[in-house]
Amino acid sequence: MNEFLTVMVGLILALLALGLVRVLRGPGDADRMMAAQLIGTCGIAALLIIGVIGDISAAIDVALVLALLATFAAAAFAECARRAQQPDTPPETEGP
Amino acid sequence: MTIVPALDLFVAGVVLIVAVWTVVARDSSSAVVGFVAYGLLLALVWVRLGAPDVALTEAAIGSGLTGALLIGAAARLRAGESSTSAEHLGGVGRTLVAALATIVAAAIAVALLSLPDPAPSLAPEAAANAGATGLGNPITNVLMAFRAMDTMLEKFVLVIALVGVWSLAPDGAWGGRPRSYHRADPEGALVFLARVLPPLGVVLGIYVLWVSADHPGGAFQGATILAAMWLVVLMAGLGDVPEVGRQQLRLMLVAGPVVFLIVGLGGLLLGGAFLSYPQDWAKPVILAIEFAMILTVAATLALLVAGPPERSAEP
Amino acid sequence: MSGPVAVLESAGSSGALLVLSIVVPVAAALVAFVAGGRRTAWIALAALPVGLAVAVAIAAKVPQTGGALVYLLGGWAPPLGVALRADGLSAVMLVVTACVVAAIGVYARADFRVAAGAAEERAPFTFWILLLGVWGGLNTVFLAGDLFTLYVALEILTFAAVPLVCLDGRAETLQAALRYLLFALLGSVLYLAGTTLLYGAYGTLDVVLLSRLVTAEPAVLVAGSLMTVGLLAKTALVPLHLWLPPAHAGAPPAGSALLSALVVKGSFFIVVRLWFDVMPGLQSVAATQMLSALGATAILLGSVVALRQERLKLLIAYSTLAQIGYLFLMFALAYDAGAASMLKGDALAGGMLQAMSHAAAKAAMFMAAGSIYTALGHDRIAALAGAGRRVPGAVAAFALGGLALVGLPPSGAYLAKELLLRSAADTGQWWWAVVIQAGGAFTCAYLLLVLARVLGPVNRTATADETTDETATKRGRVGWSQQAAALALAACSLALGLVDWSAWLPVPPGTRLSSSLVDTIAAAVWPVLAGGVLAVLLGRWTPPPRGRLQQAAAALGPLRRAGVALGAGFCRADAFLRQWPVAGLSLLALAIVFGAALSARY
Amino acid sequence: MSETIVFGLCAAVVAGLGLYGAIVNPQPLRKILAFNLLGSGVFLFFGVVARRGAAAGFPGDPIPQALVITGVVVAFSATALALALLLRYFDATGSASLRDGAASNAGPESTDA
Amino acid sequence: MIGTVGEHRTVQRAAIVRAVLLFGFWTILAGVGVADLLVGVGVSALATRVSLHLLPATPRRYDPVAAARLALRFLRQSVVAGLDVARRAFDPRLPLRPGFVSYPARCPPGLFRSAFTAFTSLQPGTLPAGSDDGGIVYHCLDVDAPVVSQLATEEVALSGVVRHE
Amino acid sequence: MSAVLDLVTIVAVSAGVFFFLAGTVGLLRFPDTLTRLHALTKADNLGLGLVALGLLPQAGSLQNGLKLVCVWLLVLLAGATVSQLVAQAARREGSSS
Repeated sequence: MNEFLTVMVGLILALLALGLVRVLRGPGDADRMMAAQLIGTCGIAALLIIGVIGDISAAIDVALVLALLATFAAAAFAECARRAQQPDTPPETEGP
Repeated sequence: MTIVPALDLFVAGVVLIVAVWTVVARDSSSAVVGFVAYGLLLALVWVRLGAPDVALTEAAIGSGLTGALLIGAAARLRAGESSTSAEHLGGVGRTLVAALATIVAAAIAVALLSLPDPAPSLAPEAAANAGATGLGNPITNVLMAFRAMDTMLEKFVLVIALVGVWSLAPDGAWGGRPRSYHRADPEGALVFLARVLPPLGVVLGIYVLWVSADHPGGAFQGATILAAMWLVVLMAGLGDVPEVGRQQLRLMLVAGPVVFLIVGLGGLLLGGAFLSYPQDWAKPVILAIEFAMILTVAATLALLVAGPPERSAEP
Repeated sequence: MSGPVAVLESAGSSGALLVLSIVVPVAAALVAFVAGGRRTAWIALAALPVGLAVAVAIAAKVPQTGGALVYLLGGWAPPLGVALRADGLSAVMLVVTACVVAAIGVYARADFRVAAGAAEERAPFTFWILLLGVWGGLNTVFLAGDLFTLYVALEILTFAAVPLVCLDGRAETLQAALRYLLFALLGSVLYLAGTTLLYGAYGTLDVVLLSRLVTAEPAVLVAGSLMTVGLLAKTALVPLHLWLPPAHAGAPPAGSALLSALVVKGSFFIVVRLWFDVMPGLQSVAATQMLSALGATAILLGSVVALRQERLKLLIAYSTLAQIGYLFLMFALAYDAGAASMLKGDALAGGMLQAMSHAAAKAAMFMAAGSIYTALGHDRIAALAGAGRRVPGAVAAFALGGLALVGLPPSGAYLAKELLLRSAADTGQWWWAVVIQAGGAFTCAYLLLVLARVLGPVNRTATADETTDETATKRGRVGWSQQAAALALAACSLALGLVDWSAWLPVPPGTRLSSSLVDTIAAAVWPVLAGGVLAVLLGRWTPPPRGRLQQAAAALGPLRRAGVALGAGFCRADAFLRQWPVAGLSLLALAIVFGAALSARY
Repeated sequence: MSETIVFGLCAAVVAGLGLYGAIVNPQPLRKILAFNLLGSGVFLFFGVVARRGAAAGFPGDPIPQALVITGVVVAFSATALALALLLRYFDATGSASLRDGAASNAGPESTDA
Repeated sequence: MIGTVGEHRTVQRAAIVRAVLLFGFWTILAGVGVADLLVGVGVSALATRVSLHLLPATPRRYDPVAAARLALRFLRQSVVAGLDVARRAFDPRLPLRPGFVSYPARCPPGLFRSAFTAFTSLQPGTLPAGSDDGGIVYHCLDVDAPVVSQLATEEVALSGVVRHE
Repeated sequence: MSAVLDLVTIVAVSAGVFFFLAGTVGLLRFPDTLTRLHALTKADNLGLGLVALGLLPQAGSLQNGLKLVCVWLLVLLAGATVSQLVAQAARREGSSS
């Protein structure tokens, strides 16, 4: 079983690398923002399988944290890209 | 199991590709995104190295918070990027640096490979002394008992760094709030995320702390998740950063290290040593310190990301 | 395991003093952070005497223990746990640090005051907390017996020091702070890389345990060179000094005093620990000579560039550069080729004594320069005339501090020089004796250059007229407490030679100055003369327009032109070395060369 | 134990890349990035050392692993401080170049405050 | 917040539902030891407070049966969406007619609409890309496909889960 | 029994990897940012779901299995919101340039 899973991780990682190269080359910010998403799916899948291969059940916890924080990084990037493009948003009012 | 080593080569290969990208990318924001990706991938490496605790830390800090910091900075610096042709190194210089860096890296690699085998390890000693705290996670034992001094000082580092960041405020804004995020589209996806995700993040963050007693996890990693959740709320405009002049905030920011210090001195006064724990109560005391720490660290990390106060306090 | 435990036994209740000396500043910083407003300064000032008392108590205890005062944190013995250790070196550094911090605190009270009833202000609040942070970091550096704890302490030190540079928020100081931080970070990561290798090789980071284990293995040699170079970057030894002059000159006076007197000593102290305690047997002639050669270069470069400075604070900053170089002379002198090991003897004692004297003297000089700046509204050396009347105490402190640095008896620097010279004679390395003497002469040169201006007649040059108008508004009053604090430190530095250090430093009992008048005069005269010559040849001064001096200047003509050209050349070299890529290249090259030099023996 | 060799080499390359980037890249932001890369390379050394010391039923020596966690916190603080400084400097001057510092003390003539 | 009885009950009910869900999440994570459950009660209370603060309770009722049906539908649609992309990606002719379609959503801007866009972003061929006056702008892989009617079906399905009182 | 479970794993994980492949091929072949985004979101989310499904039999305990499902749900939530943010950014880029 481990051999099969290892091959699968290898495939996923190769696809991840290919995708990352494509995504990081841009041209726009939007393309690059996809990097976080790509890792959020491919990377987590690889992590989960690696956890099974190495019999490390904590890998699932790591995957949970990764899922949460990959979102966070992507959201931060989206927010910053928005601000960089629209610097003249009206001044903020108090939040609810 | 013959094929498993190939797995490590794959992981290392992908990590290296992204690392190279981070260094050579032309514009800063794509380098930063590369770094975020690198940080996330590093979590895989740490799992492979049998260190899920560190994988959690790396996933949380290395890409999450550091990524948010760097991304924010890259966006703000974009305007000034074109003007930086300074201290540029010519081709010869670059080659020279590359050659020297290669030599240093090679020396380190040789040194690493020449390390004695079997490697010296404190793992048996850590295992033998685990009973003193009753904790099942050896790393929590190291952080909270064997090397508690480092952990205490590390919290102090965070406070000092925060004071350093605050010291960069314009004088008029002292006591005020850090730069705000512009108000996001109230029906946008970000606001939706900020309404739904944080409760889950709170549960997950405290879980990571709670589980650290016996399994991989930790107060610091949990605090990072909480900080990230708070930052999502801030980015979505659902809340505002508190004024740095507020005493309650300051109290919260030092509560963790102060509790740590008090417990440490208590150990000293009760006849033990500084940072020693009462024999039968070690586990609850350590968990109590960690709970005190999580809020402090979460607030400190979030404020470090938020930056120095730039809006003056309300009159 | 039985060996270490026996030696690592905690020294009873007095060991708790070591904990206190770290906890006092840390706790004070935390409480001051919460208190805010005027209370921040009060808490910091209240912590100063407490910390000083703890330091003195430690220094009093250490000689009774025979070796070192040890405390096992949490009751865990190394290698699993972390120990705090105070040997003689730590003890004296603790006391000197506490004294200097206390004086800086007294001095800064006037600069970083919050008026009664006023709102909390940024600069005072951050200054006091950072002061306590620097102090806590330094105490940890002196006491920690574990290489990783030392790393954390170093970072506390750096993070507390960097914001001090740009407390005024001007663009130049922000830039200086940024360069400082980035380069220091590079240094600390290299240090950390070394600690990893050591752990990988021996499974411990405890200084004492490591010292018993280390042998010449590739991992250790690489670790040694990386850690040394990383620490040198943090200490700003030439050619890794790109950050120091703007940072030390740009900070507010109290900050400059702290940075120049103490912060660089933190990483220097770890170099000493590393070379003398962790791996004394691994050094080689090549490595020690190289380190000291860098020191000699620093003396030459720093001094000559200092002589060419226009502003007092930059002059003092470059003087720090030169003095840091002076500290590294002891490494070649302490190396015993016969035993193939670093010896803890006269050379080490001399070096540490020099570090202490410099701490006190340099803090006094920066504080005095700050007072002069406040009094005159500027610190251009050419227009310093009249400072003596406005702030006599500060000028006296500057002069006394300078004289102490030059090494006039009975200063600590004089004793240090004696010890270093003795060791040079013992080991037959006459060339270092030349460098040592030259260092004193150079110090004297820039001191004379400044004093000649300060004590000279007022309004002689046109520049002075201009500056009086332009800076009149910037002038302020300098309180007596500021001048007294500077003066007290300078006096301390000057009196350090009178103490018998044998209880703490590796010198035979009774080693102190037996200053007979003849000796004193002889020792005083020649550096002053040599310094005068150097100042005339290399210094930045304009020939006086009338009188006999003019003829003398004309007679000097060709020599003087050569001197000026030489000075300009040094300034260009300094500017070249202080470019980021050049400094980075030097960092890498030094790491490689050190590695080669360390392994050259085998 | 092959993973220690693979990741040991990987760590050395990452550290070398970080050194190269920190020295060569002119923009401070990229230097900070490179510093983080260098730091993570060093942390990976710790990871490799820890893995080599796997014993007593632990997948790695817990002491170096714990040291990495502390180190990551310190590196994060460093990054936050450096970025805050950089942004403040950028706001003050409108430029993110560190060039002027090299120039401003080139000759004493230009150091007038 | 002027608390009428009805509002109070709304808040209470929402709090209970969310607390139960979050507690369930906690037990999945931490397991069911006694200490785990005790801490879990506190944690879910805290998380519920956070949730109520960020997402104030509204007088809505959720239909569990419809929700289950929606979940199944969602799973099926996910597979369809994946297959759709795979088909287009592997087809050598690359059959794409990308473009924007404006969908005049019936639901007003607000939380429900956010949920709707989030839901539809995982549906085959559609990707919400912002809003213009009154409608949601969708990016489609195939503009000729019956996107609007498909979206309308989704909206009905989703609104079946939520009943306003 | 375990052979059946292993078969489930093999089939599901292989299918998952197939969708990852589809996603990456789409990422490489599709002409513009927004279509690439389609490929990424749709195919990769499904791929991860299938991988998680395939690992369920190997998870060892019910708790771990439920955690796997949670991972997938979290990634779905993330994908659903982040893809909208990216799409908005891409649309702005498209309109501004």
